[in-house]
Amino acid sequence: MIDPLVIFDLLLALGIVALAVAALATRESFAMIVVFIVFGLVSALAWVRLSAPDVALAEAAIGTGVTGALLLKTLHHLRCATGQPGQNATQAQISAPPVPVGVTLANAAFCGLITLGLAVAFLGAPAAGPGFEGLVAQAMPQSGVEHPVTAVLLNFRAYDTLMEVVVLLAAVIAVWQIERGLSDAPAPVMGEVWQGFARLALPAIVVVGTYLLWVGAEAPGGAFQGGAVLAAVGLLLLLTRAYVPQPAHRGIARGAFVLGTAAFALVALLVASGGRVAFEYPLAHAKTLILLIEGMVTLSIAVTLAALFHGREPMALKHEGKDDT
Amino acid sequence: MLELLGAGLIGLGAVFFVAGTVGLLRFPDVFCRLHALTKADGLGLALIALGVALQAGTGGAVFRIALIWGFVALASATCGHLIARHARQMAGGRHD
Amino acid sequence: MTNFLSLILIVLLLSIFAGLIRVFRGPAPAERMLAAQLFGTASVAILLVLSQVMQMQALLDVALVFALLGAVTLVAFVVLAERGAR
Amino acid sequence: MTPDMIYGAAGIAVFGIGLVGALCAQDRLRRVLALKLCSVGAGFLLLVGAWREPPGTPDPVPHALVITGIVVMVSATAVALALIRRLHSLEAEDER
Repeated sequence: MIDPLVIFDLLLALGIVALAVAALATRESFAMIVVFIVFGLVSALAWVRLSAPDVALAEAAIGTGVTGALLLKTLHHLRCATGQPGQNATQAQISAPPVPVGVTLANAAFCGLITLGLAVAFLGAPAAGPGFEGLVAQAMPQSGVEHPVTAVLLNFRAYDTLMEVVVLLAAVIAVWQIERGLSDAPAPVMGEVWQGFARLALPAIVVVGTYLLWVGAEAPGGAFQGGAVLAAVGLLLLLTRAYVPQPAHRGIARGAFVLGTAAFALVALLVASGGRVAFEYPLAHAKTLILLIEGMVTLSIAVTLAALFHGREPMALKHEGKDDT
Repeated sequence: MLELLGAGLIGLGAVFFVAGTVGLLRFPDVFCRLHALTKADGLGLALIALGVALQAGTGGAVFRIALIWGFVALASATCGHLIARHARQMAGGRHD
Repeated sequence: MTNFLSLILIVLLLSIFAGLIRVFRGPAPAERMLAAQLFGTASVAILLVLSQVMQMQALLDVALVFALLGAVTLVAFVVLAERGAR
Repeated sequence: MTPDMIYGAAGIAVFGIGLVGALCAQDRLRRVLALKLCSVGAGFLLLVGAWREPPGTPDPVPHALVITGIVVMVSATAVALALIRRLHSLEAEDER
């Protein structure tokens, strides 16, 4: 008899492929986003089956939660700007000239070729050759933490992670350049049930985010997952308009954006000034330094993700209102 | 013994999940579906959480499972309320 | 025991996929949100059972994050849908 | 049939679907979503490469790479969506 767990894996994999097709084939944009969110959840489940709970956490919190909220916000913007709330957001683009059949066929052939190449490479790859796990296991005692993925992210390959934080910073700078202005949408009426829930849930979410950051030293978790969970609090506050970004708060926000990068770079410089290579932390302080960097990066990620969700830089536009004439 | 009891509870929980999904698919309007889904899912998850807690045994795991169940119960009640209110407003808007 | 729990996993996964039919049929956004709520709860249940099957306590943390994120997404659905309707 | 074969095939398929969507979709939002699908497909392949038969522990380096990829992808998505919103506002102004 086949192991039922294999059937579960097969069903999950089939479901993932079907959801990917469905997400792109669905006509209605709102349904498309719901399908995409389900796709993200289900692929996080698959990554759990591949024994990658850290990645599943990151995908669920960032790849699905924050990205899903971003997509919903954009869809809402597109619908409101056209002034037809109930209408399909794709309508504005239907008037575009149709793409010639030849181009579509060429595109499809091109994609098929690339995918085929990928499949050949996948099948031709040596079956489970030795990877880095031996090296990582050897170096673990010097890393200062007990969880290999955290050791790789913040010690062995800390340069990558520093650059990753810089990418987030670059993204928020770009978004603030693209969009400016104060939002004037009225606060939604959430009702008493929500108020009661929020009073309990928001502090609980903050605790969970901090816990994930803390537990990252020895088990799946860490700065990115913790930061994303904290960003969820920001998202809820922004959505319910319990907090409305003000121009005066930009200074604090900018400080929070650079906090992670600055702390990370500063620690690297300090370590390097002691006659070592940057990120070669002295063993006695490795855990403290890693937790310090992670703490700052977590705060930075939380504020940056919330700002990316809000989108525009909170700034009063000078020429606003003059366009009426 | 605890293992078997846990398995029984998990099995029962799965039955409630199936019932909730059938309700979501077969019931005629949004309020009936909401009623079916939230009750069945809440009970289903509670049973499964209890079963897994019985099987897991360690204190840390039981505490975390209790936390998860508590949060999901609160959140699904609140979200159910918000969805129902939204659906009612939409319906009201159409009649006015 | 593992086989039994794996069967439960299959049942839960199938109930998620069946719920998808409601997402496609709609018709109102509220219906789609309800289906999304089902996915949130069912995937938390799947993770709880998987933590037993794979003997991984860390999956309980993943389940906790799924529960939190499910709630946030639903609030985003409701708030943005209401704002859009006005 | 081991998980790595099953999910490897799924990853390749998802990557291909995302690629077709990114090139052929008419709607801007859908194109961004298709790119996100590509990144999930690539993540699958990396994780499959890291997977080892259960008693063995998986390779942590690809895991760290995929986490990095997820964060970079959300940054790129946020910028792309901000551009879409701005473009849409400008088009709406032009029509008026």
